[in-house]
Amino acid sequence: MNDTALSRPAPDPVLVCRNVEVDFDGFKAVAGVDLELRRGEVHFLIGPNGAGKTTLVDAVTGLARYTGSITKDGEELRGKKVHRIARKGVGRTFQTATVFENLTVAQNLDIAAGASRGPLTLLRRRKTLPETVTDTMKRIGLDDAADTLAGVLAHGRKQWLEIGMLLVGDADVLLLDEPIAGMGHDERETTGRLLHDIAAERAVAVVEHDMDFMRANASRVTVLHGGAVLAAGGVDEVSADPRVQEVYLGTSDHQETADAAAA
Amino acid sequence: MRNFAQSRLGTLSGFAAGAAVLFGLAPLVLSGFRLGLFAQFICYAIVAVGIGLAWGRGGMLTLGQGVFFGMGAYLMAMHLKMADAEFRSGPGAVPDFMELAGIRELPAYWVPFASPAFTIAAVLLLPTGLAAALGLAVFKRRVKGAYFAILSQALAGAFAILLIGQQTLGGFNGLSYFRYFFGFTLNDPVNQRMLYFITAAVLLAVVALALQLRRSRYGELLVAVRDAEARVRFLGYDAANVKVVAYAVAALFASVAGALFVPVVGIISPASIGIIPSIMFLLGVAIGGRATLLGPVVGALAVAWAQTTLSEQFPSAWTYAQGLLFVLVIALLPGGIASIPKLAGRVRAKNQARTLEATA
Amino acid sequence: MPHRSTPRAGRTARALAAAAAVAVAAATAACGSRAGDEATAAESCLDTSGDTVKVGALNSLSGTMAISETTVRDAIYLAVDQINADGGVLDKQIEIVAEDGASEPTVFAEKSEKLIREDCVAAVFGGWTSASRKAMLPVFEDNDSLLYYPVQYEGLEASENIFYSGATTNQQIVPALDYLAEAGVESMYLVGSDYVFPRTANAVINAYAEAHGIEILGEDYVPLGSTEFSTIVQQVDSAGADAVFNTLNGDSNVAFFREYTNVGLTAEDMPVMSVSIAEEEIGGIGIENIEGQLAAWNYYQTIESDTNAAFVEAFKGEYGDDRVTSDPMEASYNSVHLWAATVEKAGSFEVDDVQEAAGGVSFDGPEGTVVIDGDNNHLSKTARIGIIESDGLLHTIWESDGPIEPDPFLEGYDWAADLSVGE
Amino acid sequence: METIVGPLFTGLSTGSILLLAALGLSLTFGQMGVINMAHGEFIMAGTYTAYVTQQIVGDAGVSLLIALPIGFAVGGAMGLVLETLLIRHLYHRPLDTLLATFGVGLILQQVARDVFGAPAVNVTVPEFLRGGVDVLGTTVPKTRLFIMALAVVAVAAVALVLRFTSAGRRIRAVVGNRDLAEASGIASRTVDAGTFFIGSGLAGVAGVALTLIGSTSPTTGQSYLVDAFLVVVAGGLGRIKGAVVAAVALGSLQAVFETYSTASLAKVGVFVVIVVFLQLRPQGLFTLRTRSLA
Repeated sequence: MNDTALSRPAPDPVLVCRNVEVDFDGFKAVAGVDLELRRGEVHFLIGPNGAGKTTLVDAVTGLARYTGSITKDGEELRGKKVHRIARKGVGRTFQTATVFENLTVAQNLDIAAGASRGPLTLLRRRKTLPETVTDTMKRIGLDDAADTLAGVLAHGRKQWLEIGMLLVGDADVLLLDEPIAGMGHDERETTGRLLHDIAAERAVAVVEHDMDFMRANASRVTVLHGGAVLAAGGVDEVSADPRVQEVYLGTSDHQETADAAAA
Repeated sequence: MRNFAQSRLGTLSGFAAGAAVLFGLAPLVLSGFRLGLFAQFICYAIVAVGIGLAWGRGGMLTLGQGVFFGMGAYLMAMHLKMADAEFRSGPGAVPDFMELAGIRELPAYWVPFASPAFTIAAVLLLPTGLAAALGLAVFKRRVKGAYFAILSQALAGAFAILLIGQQTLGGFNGLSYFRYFFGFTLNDPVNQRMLYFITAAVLLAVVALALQLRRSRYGELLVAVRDAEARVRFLGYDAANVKVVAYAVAALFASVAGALFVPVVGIISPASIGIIPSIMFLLGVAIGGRATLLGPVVGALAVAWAQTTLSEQFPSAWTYAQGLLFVLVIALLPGGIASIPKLAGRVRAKNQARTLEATA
Repeated sequence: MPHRSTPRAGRTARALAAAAAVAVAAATAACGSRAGDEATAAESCLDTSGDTVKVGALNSLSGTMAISETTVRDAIYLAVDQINADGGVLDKQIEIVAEDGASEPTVFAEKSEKLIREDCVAAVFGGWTSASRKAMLPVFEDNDSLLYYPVQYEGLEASENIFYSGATTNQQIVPALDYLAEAGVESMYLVGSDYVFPRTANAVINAYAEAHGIEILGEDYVPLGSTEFSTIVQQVDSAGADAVFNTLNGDSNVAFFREYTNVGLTAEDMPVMSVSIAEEEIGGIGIENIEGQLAAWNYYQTIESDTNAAFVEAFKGEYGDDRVTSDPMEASYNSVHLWAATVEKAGSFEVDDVQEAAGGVSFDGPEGTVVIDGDNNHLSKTARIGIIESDGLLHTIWESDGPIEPDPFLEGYDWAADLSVGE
Repeated sequence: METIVGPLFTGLSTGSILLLAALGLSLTFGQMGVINMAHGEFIMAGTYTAYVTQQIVGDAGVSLLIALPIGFAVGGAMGLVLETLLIRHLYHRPLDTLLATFGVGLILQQVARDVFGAPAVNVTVPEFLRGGVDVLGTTVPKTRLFIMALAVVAVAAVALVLRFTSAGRRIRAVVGNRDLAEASGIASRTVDAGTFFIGSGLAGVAGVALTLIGSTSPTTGQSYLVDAFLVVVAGGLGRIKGAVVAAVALGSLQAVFETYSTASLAKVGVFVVIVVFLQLRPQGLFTLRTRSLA
């Protein structure tokens, strides 16, 4: 595993999407997308609103029905149920951080670590926290908050907790939907470091609007527009693409101004 | 305080106190009649514990618990009728109400209920199995929320109508006139007291079981499913299975309560299990605090008591009170009575903060 | 916090389970009589030392049955007031302890037990549905107390502890059938609510029809409270029977008769004989939908006699001119007077003495003289067929030759031999 | 039954009654995800509106025609009050709304009992709706034809309002995507109140119409409520089309079952069919497919 991760520039892709199409009553939200995610890479999916980014994530994780093919480690995922795909190591976060607000941080992570527990273990009480949980709490910087209810965590820390839940669940394909939405500057930097840290042995895809964050952290970028891939490649390569500048980067200034105004 | 309540010592002393009230105080202060009435209320409380689990912890609004309550009750009632008939006229005899309805042959599905062991197994397994099957069918297809609530309600309605049409189950009149309970005569005050003790012990056992479920990893998972089902599925769990377990356990509790209700009250009829009685089971749970362990118990007992006491003096006012309780508790106190201390604490904290500000 | 403080969870649960087991064992050890032992009925706590005596009135004041049962309650109060004004029973004033049956059999069982054991009443008046009576029966037998049940019912019951002051089948259903047969009816359609009274009544009707050469063209049941009669009325219409025998209950009657009139069926071409429609229900159905149809009871407000005139006057005086009197009300009014007469005859309020003295006790009621049959605790009653006229009241068009002896198990009718095993 | 006309007609007739009872429910349920258990009592309010109007006006025909709009206003006003005082404050707790409105229903029933008395009251059917019309050998009551026509009118009116008025467009926008609608400046609170007014008003109209065939008593609404819910569930959230198809389908199913077995078994049969049907289409007949966490 380490070998593949280190053998750059082109390790075998973990997750491969081929000609994926999602149809909402005649409206093609995703129209024939090809995508490859590799271990060791932080792969950004960008594009204007309605470009199909989240719908693509929905398709990969089994929520949206699609045609085409999505494979992980060579195994076809299409038609599998959401929880089966998750068990295969494909984890996702949501636009608004979704954690179990009435449970503590430790409980959140313990649940995330336990998808393969048998009924007898489930029906007993937790005696000690699994090691992966304590380790992950350190990794996401929440070791001081083990007994805090997730619902009272600050916005940014909820996002980290949600990422942490994927980590303890042993996901090796992480699909993160706007992980820095609403974060302050320092939190963004920490998140960036966290992404690279976890990408070392995993494939990470990030759906994001924030261009600065993308530039600072992307190993690879795919630009979606109108449900199709507009451009793909390295950050510089994509930024230089005139079509991308036209449809997306041009609008990103507005987006950022709006964000700043809201903050 | 919270820590004490959740420690082993706290749990044990809680149960000791509960047992002292149920086994010591209640039989001491209550007359035989009132004790029997209390046993009836305890049956409602047992149903409430299950609803607290499925609804309070699992978020499933079970508007059809009357179905499982009724199943447990009818299964037990069939055994009691068989036992009566056997005692009067020997094995294979037809229960009295069938004789009157002109039914001379014992229907085949009645036959196994001559066996006490079979009856108890049926009470424990049949409703639980039905709930599991129904839950699988419904939750796997992600029918939930309001859809589930309406379906469970329609189920209660359909079940009651179905029962009314069954002449071999007493039809609209239901089954009544039970003389013996596992060989003991039911009209003997000593045995009635024994029945009360059994009911109370079952309540304690059910509460202990619910407590274990709540504190287990499963209990945490159930809350997780309630609050963010999608998140749980995207973590690799089959959320439907998690819900099915809680739903089936709630059905089990309701069934056991129904089985006890029959010898305690002496009658079961479709009137006790239709749509309205099923919803009424929820009132006590909501008032007591749906997500807490003891809230549903206290709430169910309180509502039953209030109904008995108030309805005779002010029958029309009681209906208003029921309606108002639903509205006010749900709208203003969704956590039920159990949340009052917490709310009071918050108010106090706020006042303190205000005082601090003022002095600063 | 939960995850730290729970290491000994399993042990706690085991300890609790053990405790519960011990509790059950302890409770079971202290058991009373077993099957076959001599039954030990609870001692009555009736206290007759004061100058009042308590009786219970147990009727549904809430729920679906409140409509009917509150009228019965009014009649009970009227009778008690009259007796008290006349000096009471055995020189004691009657004091009513009122309870709400809430239209639920379990509540009837619970409240009757309360009346007997806590309030120590000498007798209880009330109940309406058979389900409520079945629920109360074991309570009255176990506590050896008395219930006076005022409503016509499906028969097949006779308890020492219950006095039935309404009609049994041979005083209502059978005379209604006799009347129809006399009128030349050769085919009938049966419509009823899905519960015990209609099913038992229809079993009787079927047996009667077979023996008397009447063809039954259909038999339909709707769930209680159902108001959808499109299919059934169509079937009735196309079956083309000579008459319809209606055992529907409550609001279903409203929907049924509206549909019946709307498809153009009338009392002239296909009369409906109803056994659960009394004076109070006619208003809600609408006189235009039911005028000319038939009903079978023992009492109508329009019966012409001095006793009835006095009864109706007293009732209207007490409860208002717009009120009507009906059969169940009259029967409950009678039952209070019968109880008082029996107590006077026995010279005692004790249940055993009252039971002993009951046979042959009579009362001149609004429907005529009724007499308690000591064998089955039912009354001999006069059967009457009434027709609904434009004043919204029932008027007698046929009545039996004097009171009919009660025969709850229809033992005196050959054609009914197969109906039930009886006792 | 010799002909097919009888059951077919009964199915349509029962269906149109179900539809009248369910139409308003479908609107409010679809728009706000709120189950209003007091909807049945709004129907009941409609029946008493018809009764009171007839007491005042006297002439059955005139009073029926007057009572229809008054019933709409009465039901609508009650809905508006309920929405403003209660439902609005339970916005994110749809299941709690169900229970709270059940409580409201209990209270309204008891109010009716205390005001009008427990026994059913009589609303006279106007002369021109009495009797039946002969259709292919089956007598079809005029009252049922009237109700069918009324159901068609009600559906058409709702469809027209939704499609061609600005208020209707706003309602559809909120049903489709509440957040987006709010973002584009639609005051969803006002729209909610408006929807509730219309939906409850339809319950009032249904109540007025149902006096023609059913009873007018405090428990009148209850008997229609569960069936109406099943129509909405089977039809799919917020789809008028779904409600129409589901109502007619359930009505016919009920009629066919009833023809070949008993009315009681028909009820049970309909329930079983719905559970099986939801296995195939968990979101009902017609759904808006949108991106959402199912």
